[in-house]
Amino acid sequence: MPKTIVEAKVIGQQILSKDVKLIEVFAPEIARTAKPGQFVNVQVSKQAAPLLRRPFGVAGIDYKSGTFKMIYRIMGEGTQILAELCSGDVISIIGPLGHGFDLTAKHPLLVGGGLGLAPLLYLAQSFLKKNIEVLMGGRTASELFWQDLFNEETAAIHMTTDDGSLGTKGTVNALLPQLLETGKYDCVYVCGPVPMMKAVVKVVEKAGLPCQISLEKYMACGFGACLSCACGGVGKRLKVCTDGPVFWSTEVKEW
Amino acid sequence: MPKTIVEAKVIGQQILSKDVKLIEVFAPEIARTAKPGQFVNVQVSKQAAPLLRRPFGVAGIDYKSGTFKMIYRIMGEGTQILAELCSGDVISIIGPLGHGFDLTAKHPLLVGGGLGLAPLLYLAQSFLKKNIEVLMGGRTASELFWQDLFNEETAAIHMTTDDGSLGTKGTVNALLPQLLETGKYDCVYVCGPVPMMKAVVKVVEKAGLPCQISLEKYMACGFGACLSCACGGVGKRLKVCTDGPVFWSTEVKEW
Amino acid sequence: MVKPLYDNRLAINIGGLKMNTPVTTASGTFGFGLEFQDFLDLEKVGAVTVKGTTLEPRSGNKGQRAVETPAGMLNCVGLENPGSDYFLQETLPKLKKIAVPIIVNIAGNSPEEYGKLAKKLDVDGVDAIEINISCPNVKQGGLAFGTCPDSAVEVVKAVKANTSKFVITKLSPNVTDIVEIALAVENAGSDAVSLINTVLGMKIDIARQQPVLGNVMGGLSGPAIRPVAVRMVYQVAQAVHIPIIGMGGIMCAADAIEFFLAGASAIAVGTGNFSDPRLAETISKGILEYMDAHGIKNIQEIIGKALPNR
Amino acid sequence: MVKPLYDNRLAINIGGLKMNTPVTTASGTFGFGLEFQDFLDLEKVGAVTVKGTTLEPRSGNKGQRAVETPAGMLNCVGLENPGSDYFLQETLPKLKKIAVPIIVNIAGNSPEEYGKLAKKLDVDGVDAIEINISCPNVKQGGLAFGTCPDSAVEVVKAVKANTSKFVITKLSPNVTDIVEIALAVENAGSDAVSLINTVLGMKIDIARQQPVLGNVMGGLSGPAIRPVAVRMVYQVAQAVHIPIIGMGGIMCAADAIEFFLAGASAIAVGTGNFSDPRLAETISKGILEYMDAHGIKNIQEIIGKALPNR
Ligand SMILES: Cc1cc2nc3c(=O)[nH]c(=O)nc-3n(C[C@H](O)[C@H](O)[C@H](O)COP(=O)(O)OP(=O)(O)OC[C@H]3O[C@@H](n4cnc5c(N)ncnc54)[C@H](O)[C@@H]3O)c2cc1C
Ligand SMILES: Cc1cc2nc3c(=O)[nH]c(=O)nc-3n(C[C@H](O)[C@H](O)[C@H](O)COP(=O)(O)OP(=O)(O)OC[C@H]3O[C@@H](n4cnc5c(N)ncnc54)[C@H](O)[C@@H]3O)c2cc1C
Ligand SMILES: Cc1cc2nc3c(=O)[nH]c(=O)nc-3n(C[C@H](O)[C@H](O)[C@H](O)COP(=O)(O)O)c2cc1C
Ligand SMILES: Cc1cc2nc3c(=O)[nH]c(=O)nc-3n(C[C@H](O)[C@H](O)[C@H](O)COP(=O)(O)O)c2cc1C
Ligand code: FES
Ligand code: FES
Repeated sequence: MPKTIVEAKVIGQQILSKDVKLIEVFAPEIARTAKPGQFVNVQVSKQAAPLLRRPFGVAGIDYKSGTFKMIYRIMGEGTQILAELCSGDVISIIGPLGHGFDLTAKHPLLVGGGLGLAPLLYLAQSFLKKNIEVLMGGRTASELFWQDLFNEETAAIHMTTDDGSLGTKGTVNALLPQLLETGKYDCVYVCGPVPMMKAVVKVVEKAGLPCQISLEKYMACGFGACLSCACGGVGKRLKVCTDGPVFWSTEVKEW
Repeated sequence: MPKTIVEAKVIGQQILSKDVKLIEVFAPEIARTAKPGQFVNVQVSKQAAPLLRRPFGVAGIDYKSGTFKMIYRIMGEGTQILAELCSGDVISIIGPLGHGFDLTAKHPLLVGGGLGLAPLLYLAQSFLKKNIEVLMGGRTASELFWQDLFNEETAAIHMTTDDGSLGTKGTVNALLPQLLETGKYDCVYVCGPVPMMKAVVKVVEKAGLPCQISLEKYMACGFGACLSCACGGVGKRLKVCTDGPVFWSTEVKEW
Repeated sequence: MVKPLYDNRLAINIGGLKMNTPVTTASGTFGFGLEFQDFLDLEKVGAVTVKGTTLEPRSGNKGQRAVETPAGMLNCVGLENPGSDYFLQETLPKLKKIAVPIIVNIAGNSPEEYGKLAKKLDVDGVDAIEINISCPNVKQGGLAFGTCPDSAVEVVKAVKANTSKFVITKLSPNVTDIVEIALAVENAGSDAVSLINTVLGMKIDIARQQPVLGNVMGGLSGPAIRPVAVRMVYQVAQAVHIPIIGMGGIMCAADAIEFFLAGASAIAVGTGNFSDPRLAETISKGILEYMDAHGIKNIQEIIGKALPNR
Repeated sequence: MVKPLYDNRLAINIGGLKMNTPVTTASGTFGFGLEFQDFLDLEKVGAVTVKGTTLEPRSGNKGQRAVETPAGMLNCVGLENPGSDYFLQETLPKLKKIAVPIIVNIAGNSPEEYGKLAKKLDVDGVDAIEINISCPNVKQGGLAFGTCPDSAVEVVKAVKANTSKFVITKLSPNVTDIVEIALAVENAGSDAVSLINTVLGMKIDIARQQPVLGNVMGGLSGPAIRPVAVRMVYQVAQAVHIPIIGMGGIMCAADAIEFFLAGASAIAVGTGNFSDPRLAETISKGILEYMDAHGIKNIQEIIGKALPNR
């Protein structure tokens, strides 16, 4: 699974919400090798500024057509440029990068919030629909446009919103303990804001289930060269970009 | 004729030669006030790089539709970005800038080379067709694609090429003395590479005719604030961007 | 006389120099201000700092004087200016009509010359003197005064002895320890410091295989140097007690706010004026929006807020 | 053993250190080289300079370690590295298999520590030592050694006394006079100098109103600093007689050529590796194209060609 640099052609873009878009690109070298949880590093400009690539999780692949998807929020300059790309435009992408999720679970529960749901979408694709469930949290109903995307891939969708406008009121932890009590699941995968992940890990570990987390750190290179993403692991230093971004919750000490 | 900053919409682009394009933009504030010889300063990017605007002469206006034209050679990063713009794109333009040509001549001869022919094209538009002639020089026939553009505006086109592939063999000065000898012209306007302009001015001044030149200096601002374009005039310092770019040949000392 | 603008939330008074907004313009990038009248209302600028002025007229450097670099530009204008007599007779009368503080940036070849110039400019219509001891583009004086605390002190003392105006000393970033110089000029009586001037740089034309600029080296300005400027303001703010005017690569309100948080009481827009001649005014508006969003009642509240122990 | 590549027109020998191409990689931006094997043929790089190595393992700085700036980036990695024992036991054996010179970048807290480290690394497989006296991201030592000629000299002497290898001293741009430091380390016996290390800078998060980087300040690298780097190479080349390895913002062959013309005998690709991990190889090819276009038979012909009186 060597990393490659490809000139990828934009197939199209889709608006998912006010500030979230889905982009599909043609890059067979990446689409045919990327595992769920891996990411790519996208060059948004050939000019000197913005200088660095922008990392995005792989949100789904189409093996046959050689395309893959990313789902991104417009945050700043780089994602703004990305949002303006049209079908036919060509961008340089490095991938696949990092290590993906463990795929041996039989009855996984996926827990996500915000753009953390992007890599989980591809993860969902990789399990049998009837075996997989997702728990998603957001501040308000409009943030959970994700249900349409997950509908096709999962047996059940559980939702929470901070304001109670959709699903259970509260954070994902308002629902998680009772879901875990059912004893249905053999592994929990979580991706989202750090406070959310920390809270989820606590509950899952207490319930005695294995838990995988996907970390996000500011990355200058994405392939292990710069150490901007390093963090403390158990007994050794880890690089989020090459040792992760997916880790077992017990592997990372400082995040 | 105050300078303005406008968000101009690109109407369209046209390929004139391998590396020369014509761009037409909608900017009534500029199209309706710009005089021949004036220029505009175009922002090619909203990013931090390229940082500075790029100056281009006004190559023609359409008063009614509120549009104007620029003709540019793809030289580097900035003009490359310009060349990739599509109809409908919006760019920020400052203009009109500088002082234009004197328009009181009755029988003008326009002498130009390279992109120096761009402002002369608008100048030609401003005289009666039957009274105006142009002398253009290039290295080889393919550089004189300009004849199609000038055909509509001038009574006669005289051409020279270094390699003799079109018109008289040699520089414009191979033809200029005999043209001047006819005694037809009352003013010469020259715009092109500095060595060409210097050679032409010498001949014209010797023939006792008034001569206007259009200078190009590296410009950081284009409106008189930075002094990067300053040069020595007779008895005073001049700024090419505000005192020029058009000068009488006798006004400038060091260029 | 300055009439209040911007609903007073941006009004500042730095050691007696009163401005409607802390957004000023950097010397050499705003001409004499008058060049910008087509684009903005000069009275909406905190203060206009004019192009570096010398005792006698100077014609500056020959050859190419500016060139773009990644997110920046180099210039070697070399203090071209019509001289102090012309300034006093021709330019100042026009500037007086604008109700905005005028800061005159001065440069000289010796402390005595700085003193002489300061005395000449100690006239009505000039609100402050900015001592340029950091111009990288002139052979004599210039940068040399700004890289050595002792000579910086001499210049400041010569100016202070000859003027009744508010005195700002403009510091060079081309030094090992900018804090040392800042403390020296504070001790010498400078009423404020401004930083940073341009960073010495150069570009080579690989076709001609020669330096691009007529003067070989030039001063780097623009967004490229902003991180250096913010760092230096942050360092100097922890050491001196006089106000700081921060500058270097400010292109929008967010950039300006970085400088306030780092400890600047006012800021100056430089190279950004070339990309957008309305920028100084736009930035004041943007700062107000930020203040609204963050519930800040007066700009003072955020000055130095990112400094340790605040 | 290095087998010739690139038809020998790029081959250089700087004081005994032989390379197939003058295009090397900058310490801290190329990992240990092995991270790049998916992207390029390491043997097509002139030399691999590995991440700064210290006697003991270091875990570096906490918090955010990098952030983009206009045409540049700031980093405060803080010399995280697994230490010299790990390097010698685990990394070096792998590097030995690649037929390319290995330069080990070293850092320490005292001249003695630098000496000790040099002695430890005086082993087969290490081709040169690059002394990092210019790291802005560590509290002790680091930058301090590089801003004062006397302490720089002490470090160089300690290293030279303990190694048989080619010694390169890496200079900091955060000084008033880089020529003074370059001359000092040349006199102390350094076989070459490399410049520039990063420029000290910082960025403030205006939402949190706090510095972005965990270590507050960081080192600015990338195209933004290229004009400063070219200027310093040009200045140092006029003063020293030892070879110069130039670096700072090199993103393409044209950028590299600026450094050769300014007097560098070799160059290093740094931050550019992050944008394009194949860059070092691409640049060698681009230099050959430039040589073809300009009728240059050997890279030596253009080294220092833009310097005065050449
Ligand atoms: C492994 C990984 C996977 C990611 N996957 C996704 C995804 O699938 N969808 C999505 O929307 N976002 C994802 N992100 C975050 C995404 O990379 C940033 O939102 C994006 O880089 C912002 O770029 P910008 O230029 O628009 O914003 P900027 O103006 O550059 O920054 C806005 C914010 O984004 C953060 N950011 C900027 N650049 C990076 C970077 N290189 N690495 C990490 N954070 C950065 C900044 O710290 C800042 O808080 C991922 C990040 C990582 C590290
Ligand atoms: C008053 C004026 C009118 C001009 N009119 C025209 C025109 O009608 N058509 C046309 O094709 N070109 C014209 N030019 C030249 C044009 O501005 C440059 O070719 C253009 O800026 C190059 O930009 P770039 O980013 O593509 O190239 P870069 O890579 O930036 O530079 C390529 C070359 O262009 C020169 N150049 C770059 N920027 C400027 C600048 N701001 N001012 C002057 N020269 C610069 C550089 O010195 C260099 O030699 C004019 C220049 C001036 C000063
Ligand atoms: C073209 C130009 C001319 C300048 N002239 C002067 C000057 O005369 N006196 C001075 O003190 N600074 C001068 N400067 C420096 C600026 O005032 C400012 O300190 C510097 O450019 C950094 O700010 P910026 O990055 O916003 O441009 C000049 C800068 C530029 C770009
Ligand atoms: C992430 C990062 C880590 C670095 N680590 C080191 C280091 O360990 N030792 C060192 O001497 N220089 C280090 N540097 C400096 C580079 O080697 C180089 O001198 C500098 O980045 C300028 O080159 P560039 O602009 O091409 O990156 C580091 C630079 C970066 C960006
Ligand atoms: S992002 Fe560079 S090592 Fe991880
Ligand atoms: S380009 Fe700035 S003064 Fe002429």
